[in-house]
Amino acid sequence: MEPLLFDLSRAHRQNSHHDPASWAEDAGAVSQEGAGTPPLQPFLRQQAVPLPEVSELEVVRHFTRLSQRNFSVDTHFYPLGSCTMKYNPRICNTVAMQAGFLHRHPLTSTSQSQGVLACLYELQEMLCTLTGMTAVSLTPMAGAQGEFAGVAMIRAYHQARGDRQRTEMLIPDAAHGTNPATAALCGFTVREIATDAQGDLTLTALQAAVGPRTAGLMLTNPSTLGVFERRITEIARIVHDAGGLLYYDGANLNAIAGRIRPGDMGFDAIHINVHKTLATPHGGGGPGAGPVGVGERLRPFLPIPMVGRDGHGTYHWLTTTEFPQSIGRLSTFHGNIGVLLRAYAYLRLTGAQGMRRVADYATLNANYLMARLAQAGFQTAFPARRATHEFIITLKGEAQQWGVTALDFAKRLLDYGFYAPTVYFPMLVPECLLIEPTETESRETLDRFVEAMVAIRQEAMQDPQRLREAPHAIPVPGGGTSRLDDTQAARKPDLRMPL
Amino acid sequence: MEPLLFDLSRAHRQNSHHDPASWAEDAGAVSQEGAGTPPLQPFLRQQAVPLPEVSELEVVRHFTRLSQRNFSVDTHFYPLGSCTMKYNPRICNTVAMQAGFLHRHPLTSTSQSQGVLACLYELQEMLCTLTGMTAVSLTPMAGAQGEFAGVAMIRAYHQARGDRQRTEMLIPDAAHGTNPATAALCGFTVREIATDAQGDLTLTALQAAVGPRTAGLMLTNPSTLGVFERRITEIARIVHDAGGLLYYDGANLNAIAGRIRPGDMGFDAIHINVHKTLATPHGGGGPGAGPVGVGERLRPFLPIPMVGRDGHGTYHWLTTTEFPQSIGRLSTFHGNIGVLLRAYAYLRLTGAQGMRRVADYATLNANYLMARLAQAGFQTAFPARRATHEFIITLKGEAQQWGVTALDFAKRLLDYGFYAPTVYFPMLVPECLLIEPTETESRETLDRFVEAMVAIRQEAMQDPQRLREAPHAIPVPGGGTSRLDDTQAARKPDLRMPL
Amino acid sequence: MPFIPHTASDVQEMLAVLGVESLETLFEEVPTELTWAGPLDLPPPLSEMALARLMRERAAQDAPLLCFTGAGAYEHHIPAAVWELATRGEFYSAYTPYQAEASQGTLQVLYEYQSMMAALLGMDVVNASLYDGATALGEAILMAIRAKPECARRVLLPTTVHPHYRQVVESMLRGLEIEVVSVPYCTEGGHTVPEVLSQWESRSFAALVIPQPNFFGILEEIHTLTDWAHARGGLLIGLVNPLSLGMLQPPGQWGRQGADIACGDGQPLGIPLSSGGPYFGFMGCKQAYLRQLPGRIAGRTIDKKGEPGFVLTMQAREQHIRRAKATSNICTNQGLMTVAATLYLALLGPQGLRRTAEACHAHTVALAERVCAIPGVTLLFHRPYFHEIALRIPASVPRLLTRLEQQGIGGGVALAPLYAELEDTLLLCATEARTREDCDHFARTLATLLAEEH
Amino acid sequence: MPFIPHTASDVQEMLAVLGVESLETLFEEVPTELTWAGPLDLPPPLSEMALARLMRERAAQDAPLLCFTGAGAYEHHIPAAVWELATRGEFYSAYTPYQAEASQGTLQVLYEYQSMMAALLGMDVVNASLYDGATALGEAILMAIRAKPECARRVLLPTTVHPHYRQVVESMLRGLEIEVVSVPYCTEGGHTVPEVLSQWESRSFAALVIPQPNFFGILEEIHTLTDWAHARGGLLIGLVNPLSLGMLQPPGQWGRQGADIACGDGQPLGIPLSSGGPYFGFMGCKQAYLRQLPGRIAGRTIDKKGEPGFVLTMQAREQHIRRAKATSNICTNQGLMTVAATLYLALLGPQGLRRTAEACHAHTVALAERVCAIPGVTLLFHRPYFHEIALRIPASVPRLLTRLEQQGIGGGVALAPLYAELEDTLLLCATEARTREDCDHFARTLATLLAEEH
Ligand SMILES: Cc1ncc(COP(=O)(O)O)c(C=O)c1O
Ligand SMILES: Cc1ncc(COP(=O)(O)O)c(C=O)c1O
Repeated sequence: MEPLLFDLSRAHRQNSHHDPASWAEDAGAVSQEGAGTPPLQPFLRQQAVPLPEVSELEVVRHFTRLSQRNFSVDTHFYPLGSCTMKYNPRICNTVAMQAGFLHRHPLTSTSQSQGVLACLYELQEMLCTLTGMTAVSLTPMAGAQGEFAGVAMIRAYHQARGDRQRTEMLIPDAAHGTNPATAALCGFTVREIATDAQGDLTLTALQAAVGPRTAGLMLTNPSTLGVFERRITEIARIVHDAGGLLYYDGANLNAIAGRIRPGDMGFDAIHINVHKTLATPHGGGGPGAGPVGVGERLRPFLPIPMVGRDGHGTYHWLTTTEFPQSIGRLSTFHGNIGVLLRAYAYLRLTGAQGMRRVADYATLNANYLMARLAQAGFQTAFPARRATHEFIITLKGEAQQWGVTALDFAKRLLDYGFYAPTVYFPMLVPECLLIEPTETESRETLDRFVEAMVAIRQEAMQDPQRLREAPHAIPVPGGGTSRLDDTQAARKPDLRMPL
Repeated sequence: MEPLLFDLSRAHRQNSHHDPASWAEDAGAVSQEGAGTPPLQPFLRQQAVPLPEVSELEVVRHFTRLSQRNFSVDTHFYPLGSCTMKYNPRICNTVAMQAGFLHRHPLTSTSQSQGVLACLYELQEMLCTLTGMTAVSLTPMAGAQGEFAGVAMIRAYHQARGDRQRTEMLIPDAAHGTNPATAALCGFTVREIATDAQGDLTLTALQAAVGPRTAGLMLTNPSTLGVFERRITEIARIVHDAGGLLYYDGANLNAIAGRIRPGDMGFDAIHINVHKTLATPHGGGGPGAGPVGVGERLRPFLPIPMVGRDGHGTYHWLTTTEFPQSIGRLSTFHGNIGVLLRAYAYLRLTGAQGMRRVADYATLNANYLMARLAQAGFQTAFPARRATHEFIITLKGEAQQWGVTALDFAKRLLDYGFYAPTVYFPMLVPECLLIEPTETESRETLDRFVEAMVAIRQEAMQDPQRLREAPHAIPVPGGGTSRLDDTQAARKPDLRMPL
Repeated sequence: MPFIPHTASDVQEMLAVLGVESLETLFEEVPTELTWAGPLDLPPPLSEMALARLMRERAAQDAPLLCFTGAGAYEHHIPAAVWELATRGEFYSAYTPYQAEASQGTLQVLYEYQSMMAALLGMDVVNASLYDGATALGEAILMAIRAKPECARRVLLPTTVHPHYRQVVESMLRGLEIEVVSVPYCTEGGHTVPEVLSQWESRSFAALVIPQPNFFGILEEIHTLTDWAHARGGLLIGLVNPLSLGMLQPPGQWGRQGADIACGDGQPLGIPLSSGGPYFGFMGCKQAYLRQLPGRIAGRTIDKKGEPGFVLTMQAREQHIRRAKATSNICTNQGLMTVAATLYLALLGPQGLRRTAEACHAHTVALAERVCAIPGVTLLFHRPYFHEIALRIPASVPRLLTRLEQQGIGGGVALAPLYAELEDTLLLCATEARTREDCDHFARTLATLLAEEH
Repeated sequence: MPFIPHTASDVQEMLAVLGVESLETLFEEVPTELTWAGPLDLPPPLSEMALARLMRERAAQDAPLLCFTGAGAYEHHIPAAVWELATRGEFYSAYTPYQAEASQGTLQVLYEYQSMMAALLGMDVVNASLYDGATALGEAILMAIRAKPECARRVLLPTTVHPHYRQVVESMLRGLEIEVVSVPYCTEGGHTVPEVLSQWESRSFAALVIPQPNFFGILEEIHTLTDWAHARGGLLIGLVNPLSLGMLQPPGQWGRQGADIACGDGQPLGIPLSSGGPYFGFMGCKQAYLRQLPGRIAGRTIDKKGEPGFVLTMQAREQHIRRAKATSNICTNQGLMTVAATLYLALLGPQGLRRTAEACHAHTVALAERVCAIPGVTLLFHRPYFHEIALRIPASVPRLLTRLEQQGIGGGVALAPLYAELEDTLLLCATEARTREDCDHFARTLATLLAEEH
């Protein structure tokens, strides 16, 4: 294991080139005796902060070596379903990291921020086009916050109409956890709608559930089951007829971008995970961004700020002055602008044709991989259905026969040099792997993945213990960690170095 | 092994976002039919260039994974003697990679290049101060080219004085290979001077060698043996009295920077390896830079261009107009400016105090490491001497007793996570390791290195075959290469992919 | 095709495996009326070269300003190594570390981040980040409400908290029937005084929020206020600038028992201004409230061989397990920013952090001296402050700011749009990055502009 | 202490191990009169923050120019991935790969570089880089002299070779009694013609150098000249722009037998202009001359387990083994630049390279059309060219260049200082990076300035 930074520490070691060497007379003293103001003394820390003291060279080494212990898109195939782990173009990072963007204070006047505002304005416009929505606010900082914005707008809409009884949000049982969590956070009661054997929403269940208490329905299409909800128009009609609105969870937009627009399917609000569809990096857990788009009805409620353009082509921030019914502010300033610039750059590189190709080839890759795995004897969750940009296989059979789980398969894939697909989500399908290859992977890579799966299945038959103990030999410097004990982690939480 | 790029290729795979998409009407046709000029046809390539065709994602993965297969200063202790592998401050890279420097054409007028010229001018001045020389030219692109400049100036000096018989260059037997190679390249005959048992130049041999044919002496001090040439003043007198000049190979300047100045030792010319003393990166083999400094006598002969400053503080290039006796131009434009900017940044960060500390702590680390290894039973080459910034141990005893070589020790160190010291140089000391820890390594790292050496010695005693077959398990992803066959490489050269 | 590696023959062969004629067939389940016929009305694709030029022009379109603006985002020195390392592909292009064994790099960094932040805040545990400071405050309030089911669903929120934060809190809590009580500030001191709080003496509340320093840069009476809240059965939420803690008392040591929850924005710890984001929110709490903490948490455990390793843990709190009953809906957080902050703290160390905080403050003091020497310019409040000052200015502040910008200076923030009663006032900040010449230049320019006004 | 990790107690403990009182003692062997007493007169140290600001100001001091200048260094699109990857610490901070097993990354890149460059040049083998194009030409000449001991120590060097290259060659060969014969160019075509060469018909020479394109951008009669040299027993050294080979015939296919040695500057392959360096020199040759090739060479071999791997090989040619008899004194070369070039070639691929070369040329043709429409402006030579043109201009060129620069345009190079006979001429270039608007803007500006001159 790479030692902890704390273990590399030695008292009084310093990187003095990062000492700001204040020019103000005797900074230490001044800090305690402001200009004519009462003394700072009572507010001062008594002991030094117990941080590690490490030389810059050791810091560089430590983090370089740590980075090498990660699987990532830049090093490995990463078929993590629902997460769209595709190539993050380096140019998008380079252009976003320019000093002119990085050193700009958020409260700089708009007249001195026209360059960045132009990008954001055009991004809003492009996202409207892409989703078939009327207006977009870029401020949500991730998909889940986009959901929050959408659901809060639905709430605001009903309230603005005086329709106060709509306290229920309908959510398919297969939905991502953020959907019910968000609904709850907005004060709604969650009502689950069942999925049928074909992966479609059960229309009878939906019909039974809708009514005057229905605020709306949260849906992603293609669904988290990797199939396209074919009766979406009918679903939309049912919900709308009952007075509810439709929220589109945009996490799966990669499947349909440039081909099918959520607006055309009847959705009233949508978020876009730019760290998925628009290829901004996931950064080991973020930052992402979750711009939210709406149709005409929800427009007045969009979160502020947004970017507007006046008759002279000058850009400015739109706030509650222009949007008095807004659900309000969702981030301190304007959201994750650095991420949005990367998304903007990506969209300018792809254009309309490019976005449509994204959907086409993501779909081709998923269907191809599904077909190859099915041919190799794996059980797909919905054999009668086309895959979208992702698909599910279930290892129920393998589990029963050889006592190996989806998790065992996942861990063993790491030994083969592949990141694992999403496991145990959606919860409906037992022992499931949700596999999303994305459009940026080559056929050769998919073929290698199939070979690995087949080899692991062979192992499961002949030496199931080998799987149960996987991973064994993850290819990282120094040799990888073997399977980690989650239970102990949760039972005896060790969440930081003791001081 | 990481596959070759060629193995990842697939016909017609393209990264079309790097297609410049020319706006000129039908670029393909135009290229064959210039504006009123004869057709290009006879000059055109018949077949496409047989380069690999790989997607950008695969290129990123390939090179990311390849990088992880390197040991480097940023990942490992790298005590490679004579090479000064110390921390390369990342800030020096960041400031040098700014657009304002990177996008500047070399033939931009000086009036539009004042920013970069200011840095270079100040660097010249600082290097004069640091070395005790009168003038510096920054143009040489590495140490060896700096040597070339120095030796060519010595030749030019003698010739300018009409002294045409000086055809011999004196070089200690312990010298680096570039010294004799450079002398030969300048048309000199090399005469080797022996080193005595204490690592000093044999003065009698020197006295016997000098004479009217002596053009000069090339020396590095501290020498490549890791000891300070104590009688340097006398040596300088002998050579000067014989009409020769003294060249200082600056590769070891890290040992004395800010403390002892080559100019004060009597040297007439010197190069500085900025990729050593001034912490610019070595880049897996360059680029470096080898600025050359001279005393008053050699000043007129400096290679052009240099940077001058006029009375108004405006900078300009100095060329043969100002230096008609110059040995001429050594690079197409002005040398490795990007590297020089890094050196400039480093010098501004350290200042005078910082440079002196470099020498102090490089020396402390080397002496400490030598003492610890000696205590542990290793044989140092010059036990009666102080180490400078580096020192030699000889494994002659180990070789005789257990049949393991310096190379075996070196290879085994890789398994322990250390890059190997320089082996078999200087050639004078049998089975030698030349060890240079540099000032940027902590005591803990040196202690760990001692432990590894002791452990390996133990292995040599108990299981010498283990050493002879090392390395076994270099910690890189996928597992490291075991010992590579140099002989086969040279006997059946495989120097590129066959087409 | 940009970013798509398929050759024409790949496509043919793959379709053959699928037994279909064309790509269109794969979309056959989509009702035709939903398929967009033509290409969308997006701008035509640019080559990378053209994009790079466009973005270079956009980045250079507005002149850089000499920054004296703070108000929640601060220009600090960021060691070059921070972003050179944080943007390494293995950090940059990885997902949330679900497969722990293949994500030890990110996980160990998170554990180190949690450790260092806990040390800085004086808190028992810290999560692996939230979106930003404002949402972190919102989450802290929700957490307090959950942690104190016996209390009324009420929180006391001083108006000395950043106005944008208060707006975000309002947006976040709107549907939840939580009463947010605005606590007015003392007009002399610009701080929150117990006398004003005493109105809620008898009413139950789940938490009192205390910002330190507050939006005006003023230091609050943290000890008194913390003890006040605890005495009345409420939790104390400390909202802090993490860099200030190089010098100021950590929330864990406020009052007799310390703050219960600490949160804030991590931007000062190595995150560039970036026009407002991405930054990151941090949150720590006492051990007792761990199970109410939102967001991801990394923990140390052992592997089959007994070697230490790291995993995401305590996941039962999270949306992907607990769904509608989760502590928060957060999923993607601001992971890479915590990598940067960990690097920043590691490179600065305790001494560097203290010296930076001291320099920030000393420079602001020096700036205060200079500007207060200009006739008519005075400090608005007379209390200790940290690295940010509110000034009364004898001029129209919006016009002044415009004129400062024309001279290349980002001259702070007008308070009036945020506090209607604070006409003709300005919030200014000078971090360690402001040199003596910068401060002299600012004061000179301000004096000249003010003189011209009259 | 910047970059030095020693604490005071480290120093004490280490000195104790050494049994000395102070650091000074370690320098006791140095004669005291040689020790510099005080601190040197260097500027005081800057913090990283201050340095970053200084360098930001220096980098921004001169306005960027719209570049129409070539003359040996060309502004091309460089994919962002090139330098993001090349500056990864493991490439950036490694040494020359002496310990092959711990340097497989660098070594495999070198092998791939050699393979791709050999493919591009049509050469059997390529070395792992030299300093730059000019020194590569010098080394090529030295190599030819070594390879042809039976010939006179004489080379034929056309004046159509870059004047700076010729100066460097002169500096490099000065001590070695090698005759460098300047071959004048044809004043109509701007190229080297066999008729002029025929003066040396009967005199032995080791090599003829042919630049393609030459300094004027003109394409030389490579086939005729190659065959001419071979017929007379000399080697043919092709000096080429590697990017042009996306479109033009590779040296390996010149004439009946191909060039024997190919060399040039690798800058167009992904290396930024950088005010002139670092760039890199490349060199390839026929198999027969391998043992005369200077510089490092990587080779593929196998390890103990029979797995393929890479090493530096053929080291018997080099200074560290052969010393005074080495093929060159080169040691440190331009390694990292070859990493960048390998990335560049990998990302562009054959199609990208061809399309780039075609765009460069098409843009120069379009530029030629535009400027030649201005009264008095004409092409100097009437021969096929590649991506660079020499123009006759009805004005003082130095003044014109100054005025263009004042308008933000890098307007090419005056030829007169380099070729005294070429008064009022200008060398211009438009790469793929120049847009239609750029070229229109240039032509318009030029027209206006020329009109003002009259
Ligand atoms: C289907 C689905 N919905 C919502 C989300 C939440 O998005 P984010 O992680 O950006 O908050 C995800 C992300 O994993 C998802 O896969
Ligand atoms: C003692 C000595 N002299 C000269 C050189 C040559 O310097 P460079 O590699 O920069 O050409 C070296 C480099 O290894 C060296 O160690």
